[in-house]
Amino acid sequence: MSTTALELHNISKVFGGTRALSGVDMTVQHGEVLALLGENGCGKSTLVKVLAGVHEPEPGGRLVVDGTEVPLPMPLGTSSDLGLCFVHQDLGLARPLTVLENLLGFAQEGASRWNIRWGREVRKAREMLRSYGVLVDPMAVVNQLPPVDQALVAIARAAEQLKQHRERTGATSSVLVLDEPTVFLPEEEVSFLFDLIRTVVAGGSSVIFISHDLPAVREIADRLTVLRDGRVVAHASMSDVTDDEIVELIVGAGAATKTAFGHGGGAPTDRAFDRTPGAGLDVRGLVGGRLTGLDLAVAPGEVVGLAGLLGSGAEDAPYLLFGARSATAGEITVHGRTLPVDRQQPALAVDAGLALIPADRRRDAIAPGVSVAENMMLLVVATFRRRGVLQTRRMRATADQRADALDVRPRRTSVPVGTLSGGNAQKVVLAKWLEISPKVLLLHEPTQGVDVAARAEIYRVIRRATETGMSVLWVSSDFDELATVSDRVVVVSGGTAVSTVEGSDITPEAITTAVYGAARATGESTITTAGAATS
Amino acid sequence: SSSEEDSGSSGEAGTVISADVLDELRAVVEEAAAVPEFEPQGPAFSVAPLAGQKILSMPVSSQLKGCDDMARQVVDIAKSIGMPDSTYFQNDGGPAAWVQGMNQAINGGYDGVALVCGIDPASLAPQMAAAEAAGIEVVDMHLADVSEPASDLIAAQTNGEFNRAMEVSVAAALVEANGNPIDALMITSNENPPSIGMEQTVKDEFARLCGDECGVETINIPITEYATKLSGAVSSALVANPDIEAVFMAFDAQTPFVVSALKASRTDAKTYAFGADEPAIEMMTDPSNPMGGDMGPSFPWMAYSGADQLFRVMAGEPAIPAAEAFAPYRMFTPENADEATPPDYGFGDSYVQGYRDLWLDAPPA
Amino acid sequence: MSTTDVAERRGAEGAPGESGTPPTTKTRGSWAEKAALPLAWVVLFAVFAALNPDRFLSMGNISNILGSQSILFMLALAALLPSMVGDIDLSLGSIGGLSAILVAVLNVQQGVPIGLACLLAIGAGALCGAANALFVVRFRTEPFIMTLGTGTFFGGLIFWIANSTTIVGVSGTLSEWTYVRVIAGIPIQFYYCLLVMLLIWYVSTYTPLGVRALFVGQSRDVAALSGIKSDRIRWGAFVLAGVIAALGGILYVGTTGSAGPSSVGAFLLPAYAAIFLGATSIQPGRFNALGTGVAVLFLATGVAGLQLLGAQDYAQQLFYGGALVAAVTLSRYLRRT
Amino acid sequence: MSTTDVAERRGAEGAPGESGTPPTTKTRGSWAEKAALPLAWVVLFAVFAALNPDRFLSMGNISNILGSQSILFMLALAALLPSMVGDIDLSLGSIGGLSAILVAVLNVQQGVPIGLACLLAIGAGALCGAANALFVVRFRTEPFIMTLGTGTFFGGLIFWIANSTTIVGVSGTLSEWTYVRVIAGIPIQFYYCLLVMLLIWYVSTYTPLGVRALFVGQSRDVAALSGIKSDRIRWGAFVLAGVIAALGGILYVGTTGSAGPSSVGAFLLPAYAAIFLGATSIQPGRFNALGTGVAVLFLATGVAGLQLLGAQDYAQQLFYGGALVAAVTLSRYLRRT
Ligand SMILES: Nc1ncnc2c1ncn2[C@@H]1O[C@H](COP(=O)(O)OP(=O)(O)OP(=O)(O)O)[C@@H](O)[C@H]1O
Ligand SMILES: Nc1ncnc2c1ncn2[C@@H]1O[C@H](COP(=O)(O)OP(=O)(O)OP(=O)(O)O)[C@@H](O)[C@H]1O
Ligand SMILES: [Mg+2]
Ligand SMILES: [Mg+2]
Repeated sequence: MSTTALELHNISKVFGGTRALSGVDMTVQHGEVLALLGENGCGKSTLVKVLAGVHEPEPGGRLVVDGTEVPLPMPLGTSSDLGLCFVHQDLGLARPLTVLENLLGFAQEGASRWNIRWGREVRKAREMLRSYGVLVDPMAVVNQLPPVDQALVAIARAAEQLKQHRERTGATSSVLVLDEPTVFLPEEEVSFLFDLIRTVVAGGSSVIFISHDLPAVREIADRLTVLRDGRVVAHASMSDVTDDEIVELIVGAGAATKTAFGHGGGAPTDRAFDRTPGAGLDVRGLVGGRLTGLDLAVAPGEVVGLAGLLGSGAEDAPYLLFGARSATAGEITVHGRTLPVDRQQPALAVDAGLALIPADRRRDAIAPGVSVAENMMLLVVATFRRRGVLQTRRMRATADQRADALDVRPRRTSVPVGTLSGGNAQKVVLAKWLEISPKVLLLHEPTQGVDVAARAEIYRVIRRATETGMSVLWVSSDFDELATVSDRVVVVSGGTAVSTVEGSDITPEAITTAVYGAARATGESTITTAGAATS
Repeated sequence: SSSEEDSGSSGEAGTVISADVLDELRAVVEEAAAVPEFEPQGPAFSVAPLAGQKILSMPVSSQLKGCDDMARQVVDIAKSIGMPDSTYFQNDGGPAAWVQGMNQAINGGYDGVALVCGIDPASLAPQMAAAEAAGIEVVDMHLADVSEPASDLIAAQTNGEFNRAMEVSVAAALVEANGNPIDALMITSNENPPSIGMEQTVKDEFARLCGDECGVETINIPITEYATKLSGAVSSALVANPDIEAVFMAFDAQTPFVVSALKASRTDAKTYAFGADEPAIEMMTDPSNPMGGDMGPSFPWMAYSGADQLFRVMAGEPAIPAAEAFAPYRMFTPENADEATPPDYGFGDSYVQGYRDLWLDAPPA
Repeated sequence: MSTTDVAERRGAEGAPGESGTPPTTKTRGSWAEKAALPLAWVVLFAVFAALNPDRFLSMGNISNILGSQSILFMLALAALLPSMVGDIDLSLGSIGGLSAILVAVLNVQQGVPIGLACLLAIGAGALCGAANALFVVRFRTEPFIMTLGTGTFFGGLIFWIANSTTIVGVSGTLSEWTYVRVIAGIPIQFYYCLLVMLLIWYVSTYTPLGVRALFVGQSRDVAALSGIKSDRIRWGAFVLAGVIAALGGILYVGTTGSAGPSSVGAFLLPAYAAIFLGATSIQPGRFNALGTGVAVLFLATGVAGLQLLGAQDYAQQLFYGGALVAAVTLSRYLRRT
Repeated sequence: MSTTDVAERRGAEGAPGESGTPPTTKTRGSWAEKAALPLAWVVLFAVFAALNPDRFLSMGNISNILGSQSILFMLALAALLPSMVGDIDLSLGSIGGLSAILVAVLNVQQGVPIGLACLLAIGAGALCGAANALFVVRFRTEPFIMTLGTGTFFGGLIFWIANSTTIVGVSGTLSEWTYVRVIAGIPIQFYYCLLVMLLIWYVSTYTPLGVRALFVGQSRDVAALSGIKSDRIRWGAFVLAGVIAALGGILYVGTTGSAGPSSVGAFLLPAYAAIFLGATSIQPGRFNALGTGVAVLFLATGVAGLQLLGAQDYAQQLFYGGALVAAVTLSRYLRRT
């Protein structure tokens, strides 16, 4: 094969006054996995969308697919004819629609233009999904599926498109583009994805893999391309760079020093905590969602990680405690005050000093059209009132201070939050809750899709807040992260807490062992989807 | 230029109208202001052939109380002369609803249809043809001005003296001005066909009586926009021409909006309307409302005259010619507005016995 | 304009990891929810039939129920298209009125043959729809306010063309082909509506175009990611809606033999009531053609039944409003349980 | 019902990553965008004043512009509240009409003193608003269709209470206190509207409640998870909207001295036009009180100016529609550049 699978030359893209991409050159060889790396907002997804024909690049760019020049801009809907298949960031599924409709929504050839036979399509879809080991009902509405299943559907959809393209055209060349597909996948499903990638590559196709999860990148990628502020700063072979060098490429030489590879900052272990019952957060027999009776205590100033396989119930805990979903039984005590768990509501939770940072930031945590300052100060607006008048200037000034302290970029807090990158938006969410000095901070996947530098910043800020006695309950499927931040890790299985990893034992490996061990012990079949690609 | 103590006293003439003419005009108004007397418009005839038949009576819209009551009264009259199965058809107004009523008449085997308050048969041409084919006699009640040609889509019609109402109104306005030239504003709703003739009448009368000295401005406001636009439009017209002293209305449902604009503008202009609808006359009894006159028919009287016409054609009698078939109007002014009280609202009841005497062989009540 | 609000989404959302337990309701809406409106129609029909068996069950009345609401039916189908792709078009009443007045003016005053006049009116409808699409889709403005504006503008054109009067005397051929001819006792225009409804239903349910339109309507931001040209589909919806509204105007002229300045406009809000009501049924939570048809017939039956009983005018409005409130609340309740 | 669609939001998005270069557009809408409508108003005013200086600048005309649209103004302010918190209320016209007819019937037919009659009407408005809130907020239904339904129902009540007729002869005291008294030549009711507008503006801009309501309107999920009692705020908006609509009804009775079955309802769509137009200005992209006020005055000025020039009714409609289209398109264009 003398050609390359994909070549991009001099791709630029400007949004209004913003330059998202400047003269990007990139090459993908046949049969390789290329990692596309960079901070939040550096232009990775924009590049993907140029490839998909969603965005028109500036004139002057060139695109070569399998040796053939493709005129730009490429009309929407034609990329699949070139063998380019995508899993977009946030999956690109229409959530109110059924899985089957999502599969059919693609501009696809072959299917009848005038008569969709639903019965046949249902069977075909079920079979297709099963062939990738995804056991999801095609008639289910995407909304009602757990995020993992949604991710698996999106991945299977792209893989199937790729396969059909190859069957139809006989081409060996095709490119699968995966834009942060792992954020929705727990560890055990990541291996499913990697098996799939290896199968695809073995068949001669190529993969562009985008992720902030550097260990995962290290595991699967052959080469990497790094973007910073819309420019390519490096092309390299994976074997030629060390982990530290990758971090430095991503964040820039100056910033890299304070960021360790993977998940920066280490938790000081062996701190002493006031473990008097009722001093911090006490949970007794919490029932609701997948939880069948969770007992848990978090001392003031302590960070407790909650780990469990998907379906163990761990991911329900923060929402039930906060009243965002209703629990059926249990008792919560916060600093000696007992809350009625079955009548818990967010408003009451806030009163009691609970704070929740939910996983779905875009939907649940920020109002995109509202300014950074207002988002940050929402919970404490009343304190800016003097003689009935809200002092907006003072409010903005305070917000500016917080933005400074947390290194929110850009600093101008009058811009709508929707314009911030993921990492910066998450800092705003954090600032918003820290403003009320909560007694208990509940976190669910707080660093999903957040770049490596911002992630370290977030760890630092939370750690600092615990010094004033704030208890933290941290739920994450990223065990590296839990190992980094936790004073104690509680393993949940079958809806209850089954074991604890403590002190110097806290390592990613120890947590993984504990979690899988517990799952085996309770005999639960936690994974709703099979783990291996069969195609 | 005018004031109340002038009106009614015959004094010297104004600048454009001679004293003689002014007296004539005053007489015209006075005659129109008297209680109308019943006069038969056709010979007596037997209603015996109608026994057991049935009619359907449909108002232009059930949301207009006068028309709705009139349509129901037509049914009552029909029942009283031996058509007990007659029915009233409730509707929200508009051709689509009327089509449903006509369908019901055709499908239900009715013998006659009363279209009440001037539903334009031309806007239901297919239904009229179907009704004729089904042998149904359709009579339209209070359709057009007596000067208009009769519609050939229906069996017969009764009309109204719309244009005369405006003649009398112009006379009243000039009397009020004591024969001095005035500017006038005419407000029409042209989607309502008699508006056009009324507007022309006002223009013609002013031209006839005061030549170029009096100006007539017009505005056209659709009925559906009275609430939102009428007051503002009248205010603007008064700003544009502060000399306007008489406002003529083609439909007295405009009264509340026009009166409020006149009050706000603080002019001496008064209103003259076609209609004689109860709420408008009631407003006239309040001296603070600048209203000069309101001339129109009585709904019960129209119900009788319309029923009379319908019975004639159903009984195979010749219809009364459209130009002669109408219920008389009465001119209400602030002087006689307080006579418009129940039960007869200022029209007396001479017509009830008058019509009953024309319908021979009616079953005993 | 989505029919689900936040709270619903929250409620519907299984907690993550709940895929193990089979969902209690299948895919979109339970059987009870899908069938609630058709059942309510049957009940309503039965009640009126019991109250007034002779008249209500007469062929004449059935024909009246099915035939008389054709203008509303057609306008509701027009309103359906932009709504399905996530837009709203409040100018359709004016477009229908414009089409009606054009047919009347061209035929009566200009002597244009009726067939050609109808074609020109349809062309005008398409043009108005294209103007809406230009402003809303091309210039990316909010459809609610924009079509309120264009609708007012088209309304002004109507009054201008009509010179504020009602134009009568349109060729009887049109009436012949819309209103007078009957099939199985029901005016032919009802079948036109049925045809348009079935077409929309078929295309939206059984073609890839329909699935794509669904993406555009329900998740416009991901439609592009799936390679769907949303703008083109939205243009199509606006233009076709203009054409169908123009057909509604033509039915109006056919039914009444005339056209006035404020004719079809009055049907706009009832048409929206019908499509929203229809969205509670058949395919709950989605604007859909069959649901719209059922909703039109449900409302028409109620109104005709009350008229036959000689109810007061206000009773009709109370029924209409009450039925909407009850149907929407009930369907919401069924979705929850 | 948000005024921004996906495409717009994307467009408005500034730039992360690019924190070095200052973005060209400021926060929400540039200065030009915020001021476009007020400027358009000034230009319109100047044009009419130049065309017709004596009359247009006369006190009578100014008073007409400011005073004659008070009912529309009040109804637009009512419509503003649910819109600000992400709902829509299409029953406000009927609520205003119900309030008007109640005042008239109570005062004229039942002999209730006018002050008490007004209070009772306001109470009825609050009750209607509460009914809307019950169905929309408590039962979690779609506000568009639900308030279309309740609005039709309230409309039926109006006809029932009014017995389909116009009731005249309401105590002159009411007119005295709404329409007849003037301050600086302008009817006192204009100042009532101004007061309500400033109140809404103040509360929405300068109180914590206003900030919370903003979140409820823009991101209801976020509001809920921030411990804001969204439901309570939405209830409040519906009930207060009912009260303000009732005030609109009272102004109607004061202005005309009468109340008919179809009175205030006709102002509903113009009221929505005003609030959507207002949302392009002052705080672009958000329904806001000052923008609404400017929009009402802009439209009133245009109509009054054309009336003074003796334009036909259709010209006014063309202006109204054209102005809406132009204003919205222009503001969209300004946001882009
Ligand atoms: N449609 C758009 N309109 C305006 N600006 C945009 C648009 N899409 C992206 N941007 C901007 O372009 C820049 C690049 O964004 P992009 O989404 O490509 O970042 P990314 O590298 O994928 O970040 P992340 O890691 O957070 O996904 C950002 O500044 C972003 O705000
Ligand atoms: N939009 C949709 N999304 C998911 N499922 C659907 C959709 N529309 C229809 N179905 C379902 O598909 C199934 C079969 O539908 P239908 O009977 O139309 O299929 P068919 O083409 O006749 O299939 P067959 O090949 O079995 O004859 C039904 O259960 C139906 O509910
Ligand atoms: Mg991205
Ligand atoms: Mg089949």
